[in-house]
Amino acid sequence: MLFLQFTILSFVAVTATAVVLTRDPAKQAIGISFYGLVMALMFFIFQAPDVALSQIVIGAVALPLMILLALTKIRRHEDEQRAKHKEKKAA
Amino acid sequence: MKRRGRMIFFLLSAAAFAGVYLWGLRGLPAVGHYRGPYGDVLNRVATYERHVTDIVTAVNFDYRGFDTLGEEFILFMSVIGGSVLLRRQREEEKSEHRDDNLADESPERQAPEPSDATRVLTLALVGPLVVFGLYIVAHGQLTPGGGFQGGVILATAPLLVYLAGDLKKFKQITSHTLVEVGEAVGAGGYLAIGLAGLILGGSYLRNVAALGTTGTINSGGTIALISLATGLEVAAGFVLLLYAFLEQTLEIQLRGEK
Amino acid sequence: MSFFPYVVAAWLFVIGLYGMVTSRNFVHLVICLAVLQSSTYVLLLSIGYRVGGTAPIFAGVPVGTPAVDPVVQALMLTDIVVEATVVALLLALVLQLQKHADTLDPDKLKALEG
Amino acid sequence: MSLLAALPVVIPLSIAAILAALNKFISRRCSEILSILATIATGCICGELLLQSRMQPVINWFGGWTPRAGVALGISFVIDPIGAGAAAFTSLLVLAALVFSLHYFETVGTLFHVLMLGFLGAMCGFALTGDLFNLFVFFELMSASGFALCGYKVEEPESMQGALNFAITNTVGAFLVLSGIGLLYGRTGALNMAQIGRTLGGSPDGLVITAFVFIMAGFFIKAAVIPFHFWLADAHAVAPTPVCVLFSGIMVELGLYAVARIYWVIFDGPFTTHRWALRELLLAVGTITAVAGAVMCFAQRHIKRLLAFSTISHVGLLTIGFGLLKAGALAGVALYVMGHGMVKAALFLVAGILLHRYGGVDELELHGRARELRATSIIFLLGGLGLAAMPGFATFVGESAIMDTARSMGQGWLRAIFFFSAALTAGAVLRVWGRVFRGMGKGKQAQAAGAKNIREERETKGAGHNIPAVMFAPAATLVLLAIAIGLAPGVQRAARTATLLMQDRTAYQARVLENAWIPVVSAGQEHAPMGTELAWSFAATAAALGLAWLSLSRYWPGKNALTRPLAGAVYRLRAIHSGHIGDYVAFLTFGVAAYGVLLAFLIELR
Repeated sequence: MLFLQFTILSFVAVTATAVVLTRDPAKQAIGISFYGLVMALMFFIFQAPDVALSQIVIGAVALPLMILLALTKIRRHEDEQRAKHKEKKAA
Repeated sequence: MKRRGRMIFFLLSAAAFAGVYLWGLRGLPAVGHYRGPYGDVLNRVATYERHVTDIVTAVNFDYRGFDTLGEEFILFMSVIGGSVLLRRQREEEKSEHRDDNLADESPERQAPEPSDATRVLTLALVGPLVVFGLYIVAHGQLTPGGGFQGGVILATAPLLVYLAGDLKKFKQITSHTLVEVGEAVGAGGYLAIGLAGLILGGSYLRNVAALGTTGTINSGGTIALISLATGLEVAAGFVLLLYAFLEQTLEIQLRGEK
Repeated sequence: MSFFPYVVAAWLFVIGLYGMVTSRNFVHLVICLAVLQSSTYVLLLSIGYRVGGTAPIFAGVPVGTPAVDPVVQALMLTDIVVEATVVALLLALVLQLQKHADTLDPDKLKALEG
Repeated sequence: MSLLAALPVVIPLSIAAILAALNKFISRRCSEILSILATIATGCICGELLLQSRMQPVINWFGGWTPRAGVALGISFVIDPIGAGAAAFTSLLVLAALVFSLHYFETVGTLFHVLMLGFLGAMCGFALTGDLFNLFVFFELMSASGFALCGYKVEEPESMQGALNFAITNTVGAFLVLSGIGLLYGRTGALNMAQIGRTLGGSPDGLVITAFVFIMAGFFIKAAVIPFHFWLADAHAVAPTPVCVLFSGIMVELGLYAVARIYWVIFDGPFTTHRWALRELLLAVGTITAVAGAVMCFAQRHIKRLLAFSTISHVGLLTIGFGLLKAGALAGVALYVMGHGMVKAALFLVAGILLHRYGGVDELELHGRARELRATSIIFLLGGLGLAAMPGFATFVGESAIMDTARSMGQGWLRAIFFFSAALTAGAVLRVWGRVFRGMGKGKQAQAAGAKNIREERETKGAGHNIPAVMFAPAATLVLLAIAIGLAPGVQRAARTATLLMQDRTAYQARVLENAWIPVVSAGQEHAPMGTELAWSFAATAAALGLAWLSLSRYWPGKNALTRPLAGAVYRLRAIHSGHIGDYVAFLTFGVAAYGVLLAFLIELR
């Protein structure tokens, strides 16, 4: 087991823990994107370039993008909800 | 359960769970000492039998091609499922007109209009990206990549158009019907190649096309064809998937344009 | 040391579960599920790894060079698609849940008790 | 080798792709016809495969990659009568669900049919495959279509929550299965079940036990065995009726099928001398599942949720049947699955009719309102009796086969569990029948049974004052089929032959890996159900009727010193079913750990 492999695996474990312990989904989306990159790097180091390529396009781009889009929608809905509450209070 | 009780219950269980898992993992050979035989046999024979150099692609699209067929349909069903789940409901369409002014109340949510420089730069990237995606799709049997990876790269091209703020173009590119048909054709194409194997070769997904010369772009027989079909399906599938989410947020800006 | 990757795999599984149990937001929960899934990547990757093996791509290297296992890599490709699609479906469900229940906190959803 | 082998997967998926491509261009009627035709064709091919495989299992290697020197290169379908039967039965239920939804859902469109066909193809592939990873792929395909179908009614928050609980727990289950597959692959370097089984051999060590527990737990999540059952009630309460039919009728049972298949092909080798340990574990969880499910079932007032808990209870009985680890009992399980699937599907369809007609499925609110539906009432009554495994139904044939084996193994006490489950679940269904269709007991003004009333909106267009034949016919046909199978001579023997074939590990391996032709051994002559079994079964039916009558009469005990502890226990049991995903995941972790620790303890102890 080489030093390089050891390092990247530790890094994966630490990043994953950080992603899970981040409670704000918006920050988490950035975290998971970074995590996807780290995973892709790990795949390269472990001689799996095919998987690494997939992981970059999915784990680091498509997945965080979907999460961010979903969060945008959620925020918008929350704003509307708040606005409605205000209206009710005003009335 | 209360939060605290759930936490204690979980931590105890998780400790036991980890113990069981590690106990099982201890029975595996040490990392770095893969013992075969499956992978080793394939590494030995795949290049001769299928005239490909990327064994992973051969496994994906030939030896275990049926798995990949299932995988493509997982994506296919999720895209259908996603558009079913995110379909617009009647109330929503009604309410949209009502709170037209709401969108204006939160200007910070509005994406800032991209500058011309950004716009040009982003649009200039679209071409190379498409070429790169097609390259990855077409060279799956030779180098890392294949229909799946290339397909996702292709799917991000329309997004660049969106990022450049060209919403009309974006809507044109992602013309729903066309992309939907493309996705179904990709998935159906995979099935059809399999059927060709059944009819011509007596076994579903049997490689019946000419295998070509190892190392050239038209090697691998049906592997290359399946890769193309997969590329089409994945590209269209991810465009639809991303579009379904985008649509949820897009309405703000489109309404602003009206 | 040669056992370490397996420990990482087990850790990712457990930390993912932990995140899901303690989650206060369904989006967070879905991301934790993605982390949990990465446990299977690490497991499969380390099972098929061979010290000194090249990638299973014989362009430029002769057939017969010691290489890592191509099968687990094919399995992982499938696994990655599964991840993307499952996350997409779950996020779609989460969006609809929030539209109609106005909350994403599992603690505040009471409709399915008993 | 059969040219037909791939078609049960290919046909539904092809039609699904075609429908999706033509989504914008064809009418709803057209897509209905196409999907029904595809389902019928799939069913016919599965039936043909069933007939072919009775002489010798049909083995099909995709891509023509036959194994070399015992190493499988490709993916195989290994079709034996049990697998083909499961696939054929799936097609039947999908057909019933599709016919039921003709003109039914308001928003139903082509995409609904696409999802249903994907679900069908996935379940067929799941039942027929002989490759472990392929099994996982079809498991996921089944999930992907299932999640979307479950959350189809996007306008109800409950429905989203139920679908999310379903999706999240099942996805964790899938990863448990995948981890188990990884462990096995690391040990044996194979993904073909026959090859893994041959290579594994020996005695169970940590890896084998963990791999088995992970795979079993993952599929038990699908099968809703305690403590993995929570999602089922939530998902069923909110899913559209035709989807409930498939979930309860076959999807859940397929989870158990996968465990049985994997056990007999792969793990029976290492576990041969430790079967007793596994038996103890399975009988214990089966018993707990059956009892808890039955109690929860009786405590519900939302009809779909009630039926869902009854499914959990019956899954417990099926787990017991599998847990005996004998061919005779497994044959009973196969018959019971069929009988239960038909009866339960019919009951769900009637619930769908009630929802169509009255816009709700709350037992108390519907008090006496369905008195006018005479024919439907008979179907519901028959369904209730079928759940009680009354002699004459297929469920009875299955139950008596399981009990025969249990008695011969000295496990006669299991009869009490079957009795309890039948009395409570059928009692609850008959109570609903009495209250809704006969107007017995008290209605809404009566003190609520306690359970929350889940909002359920009408799924259909227009207030249905008449019940279309397409809604009624599938339910009636299914109940009559359950009776026909129950009365047909020789089914038990055929089922025993099939399960003997399924359990013959070495022959399976030789057939798959060496393409050997090994004659199929027929099971011996079946003996007619014993008098005691008939008596027990009638007693259970009578108990169910009595319980239903009692709960509707004024003699039903109120709160007093005697019933209070019982009510308290039921209350606590219900409190566990919180609908909270955190709880579910915590229980899931607990379940896997508990299964693992118990099995390890039992095996290492010896």
